[in-house]
Amino acid sequence: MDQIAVIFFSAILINNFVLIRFLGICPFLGISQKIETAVGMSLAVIFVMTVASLATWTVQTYLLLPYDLVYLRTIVFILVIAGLVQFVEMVIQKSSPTLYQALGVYLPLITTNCAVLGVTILNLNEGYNLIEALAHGFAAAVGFGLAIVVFAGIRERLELAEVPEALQGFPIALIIAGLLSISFFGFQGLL
Amino acid sequence: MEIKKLAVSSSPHLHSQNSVRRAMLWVLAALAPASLFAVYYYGFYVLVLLVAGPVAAVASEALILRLRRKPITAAFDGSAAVTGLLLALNVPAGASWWLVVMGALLAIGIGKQVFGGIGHNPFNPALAARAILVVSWPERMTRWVGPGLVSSATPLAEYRAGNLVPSHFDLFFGFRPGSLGEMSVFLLLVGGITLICLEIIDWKIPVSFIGTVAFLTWVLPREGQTAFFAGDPIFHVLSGGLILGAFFMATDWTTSPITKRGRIVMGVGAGIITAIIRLYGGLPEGVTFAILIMNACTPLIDRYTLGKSYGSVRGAA
Amino acid sequence: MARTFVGGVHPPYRKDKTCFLPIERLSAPKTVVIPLLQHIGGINAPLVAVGERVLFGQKIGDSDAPIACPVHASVSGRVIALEKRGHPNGREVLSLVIENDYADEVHPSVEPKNMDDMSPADLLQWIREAGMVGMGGGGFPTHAKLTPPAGVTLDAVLLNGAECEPYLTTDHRVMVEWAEDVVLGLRCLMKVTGVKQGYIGVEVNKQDALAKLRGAVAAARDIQIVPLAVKYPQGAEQQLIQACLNRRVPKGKRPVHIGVVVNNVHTAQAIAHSLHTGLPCVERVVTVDGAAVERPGNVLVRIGTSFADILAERGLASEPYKLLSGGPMMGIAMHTPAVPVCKCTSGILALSRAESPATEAMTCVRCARCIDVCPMLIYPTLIAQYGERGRTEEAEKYGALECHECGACTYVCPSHIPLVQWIRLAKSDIYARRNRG
Amino acid sequence: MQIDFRSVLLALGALGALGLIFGAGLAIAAKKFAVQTDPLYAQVLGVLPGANCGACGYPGCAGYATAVSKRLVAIDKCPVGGNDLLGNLGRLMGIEAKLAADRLVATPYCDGGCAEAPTRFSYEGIQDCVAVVALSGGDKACRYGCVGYGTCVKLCKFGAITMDDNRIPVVDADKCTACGLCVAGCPKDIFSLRPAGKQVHIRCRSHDKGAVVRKVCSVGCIACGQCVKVCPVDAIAMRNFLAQIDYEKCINCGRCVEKCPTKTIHSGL
Amino acid sequence: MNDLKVFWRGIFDENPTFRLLLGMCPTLAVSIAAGQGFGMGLAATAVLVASNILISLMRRVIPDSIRIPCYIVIIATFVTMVDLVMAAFVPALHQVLGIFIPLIVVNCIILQRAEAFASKNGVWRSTLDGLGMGVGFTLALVLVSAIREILGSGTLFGIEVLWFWQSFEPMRIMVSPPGAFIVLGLLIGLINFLSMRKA
Repeated sequence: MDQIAVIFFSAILINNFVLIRFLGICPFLGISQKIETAVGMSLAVIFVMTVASLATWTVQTYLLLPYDLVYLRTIVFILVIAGLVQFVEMVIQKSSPTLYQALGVYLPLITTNCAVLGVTILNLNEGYNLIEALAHGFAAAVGFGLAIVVFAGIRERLELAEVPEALQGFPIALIIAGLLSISFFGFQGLL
Repeated sequence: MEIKKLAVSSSPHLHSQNSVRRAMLWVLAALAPASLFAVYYYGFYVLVLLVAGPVAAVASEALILRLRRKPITAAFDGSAAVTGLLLALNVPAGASWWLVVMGALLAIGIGKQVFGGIGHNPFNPALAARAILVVSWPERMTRWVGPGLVSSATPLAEYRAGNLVPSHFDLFFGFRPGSLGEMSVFLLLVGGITLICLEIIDWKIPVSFIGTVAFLTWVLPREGQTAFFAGDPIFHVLSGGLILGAFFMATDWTTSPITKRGRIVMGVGAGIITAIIRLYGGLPEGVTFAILIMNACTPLIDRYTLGKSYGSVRGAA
Repeated sequence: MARTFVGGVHPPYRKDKTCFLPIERLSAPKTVVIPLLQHIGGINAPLVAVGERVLFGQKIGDSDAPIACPVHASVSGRVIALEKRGHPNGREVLSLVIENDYADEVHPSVEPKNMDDMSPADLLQWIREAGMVGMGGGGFPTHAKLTPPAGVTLDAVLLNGAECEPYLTTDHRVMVEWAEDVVLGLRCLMKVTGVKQGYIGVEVNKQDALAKLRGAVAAARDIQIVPLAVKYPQGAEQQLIQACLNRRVPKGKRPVHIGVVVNNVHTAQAIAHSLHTGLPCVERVVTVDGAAVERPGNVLVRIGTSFADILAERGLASEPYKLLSGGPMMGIAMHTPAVPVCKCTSGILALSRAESPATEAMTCVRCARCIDVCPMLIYPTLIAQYGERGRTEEAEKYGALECHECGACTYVCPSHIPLVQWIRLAKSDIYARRNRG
Repeated sequence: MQIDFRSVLLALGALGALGLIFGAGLAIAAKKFAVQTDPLYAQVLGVLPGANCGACGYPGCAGYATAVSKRLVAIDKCPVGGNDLLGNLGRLMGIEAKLAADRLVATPYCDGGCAEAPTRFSYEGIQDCVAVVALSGGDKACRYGCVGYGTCVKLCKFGAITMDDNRIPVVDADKCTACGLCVAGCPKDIFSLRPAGKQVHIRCRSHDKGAVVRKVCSVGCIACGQCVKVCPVDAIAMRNFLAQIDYEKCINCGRCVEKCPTKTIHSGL
Repeated sequence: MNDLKVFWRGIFDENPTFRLLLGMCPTLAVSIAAGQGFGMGLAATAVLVASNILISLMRRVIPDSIRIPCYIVIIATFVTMVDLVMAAFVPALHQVLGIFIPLIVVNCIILQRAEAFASKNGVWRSTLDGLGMGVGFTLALVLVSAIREILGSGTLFGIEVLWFWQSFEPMRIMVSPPGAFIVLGLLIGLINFLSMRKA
């Protein structure tokens, strides 16, 4: 139980996927203009990452390891994730058109969201068991969600600011991310 | 007497004496006693630091405004000077002057002007710069010295190590090592309460911040211990940068919530993070990071703590 | 313990120059300009033609609109023009210009009334015919305030004697000098509405007025004198109701919707005066003040007397920088003194530059003082910032439409942002959008 | 080199199996969760200019594209795209598009700037025409004239309007798309759309009598009627103390421009 | 557009990092030292060129509706090859780059080039495009990591470069995550500023 808690808080606060590990930067920068869309994206990512952790762990344990196919890991995982995302996309498009419209082109981008592939590879590198892998996948996504929602709040506020023209858009977003990343340094050494 | 041409403007036609400049000058004045105490306690060298901070901050603000082709008068509205002084108050007495100058440049540059200047920065510039300095030159930012610039450890570090800590009396009046501005709790309180009375800062943030830290450090066991309700809240309130942070930095207009309830949330949130870092974190002190994280959350807090307007009562439909 | 509301500011009073001076009656001017619109609501149609002679107290304009009330000649004489003239609301309004023949020949309809002989319905009709409007500045027709919408029972009549605007002492002097009339007017309003409990709210900086009113009420139980804390905008309807009755008026509603009638003390006094003399609303007390005025004071003038005439009478000490109709917080800046005193003109302020300095707006620093002081508990700076960027949905979300433009936010703003003006623009944008879609 | 066929086959088999499973799953899901999208919408949106100016009366190009693709609205509501767009939309929707005869440009019908038209009070506050007009109708002594606070500049999404040193708007005819935002947004109603080919125009909106105009503006129309007399094609008429040109008749001869004593009539874009 | 332009474009006008703002994750993550940045850049370039060639070759074979999964499989294959090659020949570099080698699969640059260029152009031009983009990405990475390495460690490619400034104390934030964000943000801002001035 302790081990799970450590994995959980570590993935959210100490080794935050976006702010410390640099995973999932594209959607982090791309889909953080509005708080609502950031929340929607976070939920989608939480779902995909948890399910992806489950699926890839299963594939790894019951397919790749027994048949000595670990070198196919990258290809297999990306396939699994792509299929999964496609599935989620179709479900959302059917069940919540507004959410689908808000997430727009970024849903397919979850496929190429390195946070998803990253978490599945990290799960294996760390040698997590199924429960730990699930906890890690979920917590990493929550960390991603936390960062992107807080970040979206700041960016929404900056709509009213007079950011110098050359820094508008990506540059200022990166600088905010840097300062956000520094704020999370306070948690270093926790646990 | 003939009326030639009248001025026309929208109501109201009266204006209070409030201005950003006046408020900033008051903040500087409120920080003055604690700053002078640092000079008295550590010696003349720290005066160099305390002057270098504001001067470097104002100079870099003027420079950047010049580069942005904006009127440089904005550099002299006092906000840059406050940032510079707060930064200087957040370094140890043994810090090099270039550390303070570098910090002031970072504070104004990356902390403030990249966002468009006063009113737009999401993070407290002085704290953002301090955090950068702490991460960049950790040993310089934590090399604490006592009077006469003799090395020593801060009470919080001693406390962590389980060593003897100064008495509450010494902590209250400031006879202990620490950052320049955090020592004399008494003088900081005098300044902070003055600002509250002048309605320049709101009591809600400092009270909820300090209250939360006191409560949690009393209730929660420190790392390695198990007993609840056994902490020393008075020690935690009086040591470290809590008073300085709670009164002078968490209350920063631009980076704290604008709603009344939001300010309580901000104070409580910062208190929780501070207490957790102090009790269980890798760093002895967490005020800086706690405030920065709450700064980041401020837009969200504002959004979700919007109060009901006067007319939002039943029967409004 | 003085009662009050949430929020508010403490601007300097600046009432000391006029609050101890007795009301002086000014002689009627050579010409009076009677705007056909002196209230909130539909504009009146003229009842007399150019060239016609009119008598003192004669009804010269009326309208069929449900919210409207007639205007009367405040002198006897000849109508010399019917044209658009400057109005203390800042716009130009169709007005009747009457040349005074100094006969003050009273119109035959003018005859004293006895309240006890009249039914509530007759009284209500008579209040309308006498052209009574909110004389505190709002100008809402009094009779319309006294008629509750279906399903609402009126249960309180409030007289507003807060007079929280700096400089103005009109209501203060009215209460001190005519306390009995104020109480009689209140009783009349209570009879019309069938309400058993009346209140008079007065800020505690007017102790003499409080004492006089208490004397006038004596031991009667049906009228309660409520001392109010000295805070701006204590005299705003919603804030007065909150302070006196601890009730709130819902968004988009008027006090009458929650069973409350609020009237200015001067209106009550005018009603009582009208009962005594039979004259409709043809004169009122106006505070004349400001550093540019040589002899400040409260003057009783005929409706339609121009600001220029009054300023000439009181003398100008220096060239005024601003000329206001009303108080400095909500008053309107005039670009010419050629505007007449209306029924709702409570003050004429000729301010020097030092009294009302121009300020330069800077960036919002999010200090949130505007939010802290807003008596309507809305978000002035956010409304202003979103409004400025044309984002009317957000401006509306943060309460733009609830703002009644008291000016407290602009008064405290350390960045000198003209918040009220931005909110006003945002409001007109919101209404324009609604009308489009 | 020995090739381990077993592992190659395994790899191929594993990938193939996965591919089959996912393929089948997705195919089923695609059927189950199919959503109809209108391909016409995307095509229409593709040809719209994407300025999102709202001149069509819809919130942005996407809104108009939705309406057009559902045939809820005529295809000529977008003034920005001009004739090219009309042609494109007409082709997409199968409608014969009626092309506008001449391009329109927005023109400010007032030339009374700081130098020509005095003010009647000194204004303090938000630098915006709507704001100043809300106060006593604006600070210009001429109540019809441009107040010069540049709201039109802010309104124009195409950067076609600038204020000159005399605080009178100047329209860059090349950038103007005749979207009409300035026409609708000017609180003094200074702007009108004018056929770009018709160069002569009378830059005044004042219906005041000549004597009044003289007092408040040196370039206002004083209704002297000389232009009416000099016009060879009777294109100019005096309506309520203001000369007005009928662009259907005007032949750009410029005689009225020479004759106008107050230089109110301009020639050029 | 001539062939040379196809190549140069990726380096300047359409630099993937500074102009197209793609591939941010590896740029931020591995730019701690110039050597690492260079290694990462080369690895990505190899995958980019190889996948561009193959996709361009197969562009008429791949059905349109499932092209993205196909591209991903092709890219993943090359990434796996690069991963294994690096593990065998440069194990130290492979170690420090860690999971960012397999993550080249999801590097937006590669997929974006496949989708936007290789699937529509011939083999030769696709090779040039991949090469140009790869070099552009490598140069950007080296630039960012050089700045971070010099300021954060006082070295460049592991060599002491600030020998003339004895009292220099490395600014350690530069080699930590926040430094990566801030340096890249300021750098893109600077490039925006310069190109705005030029325009």
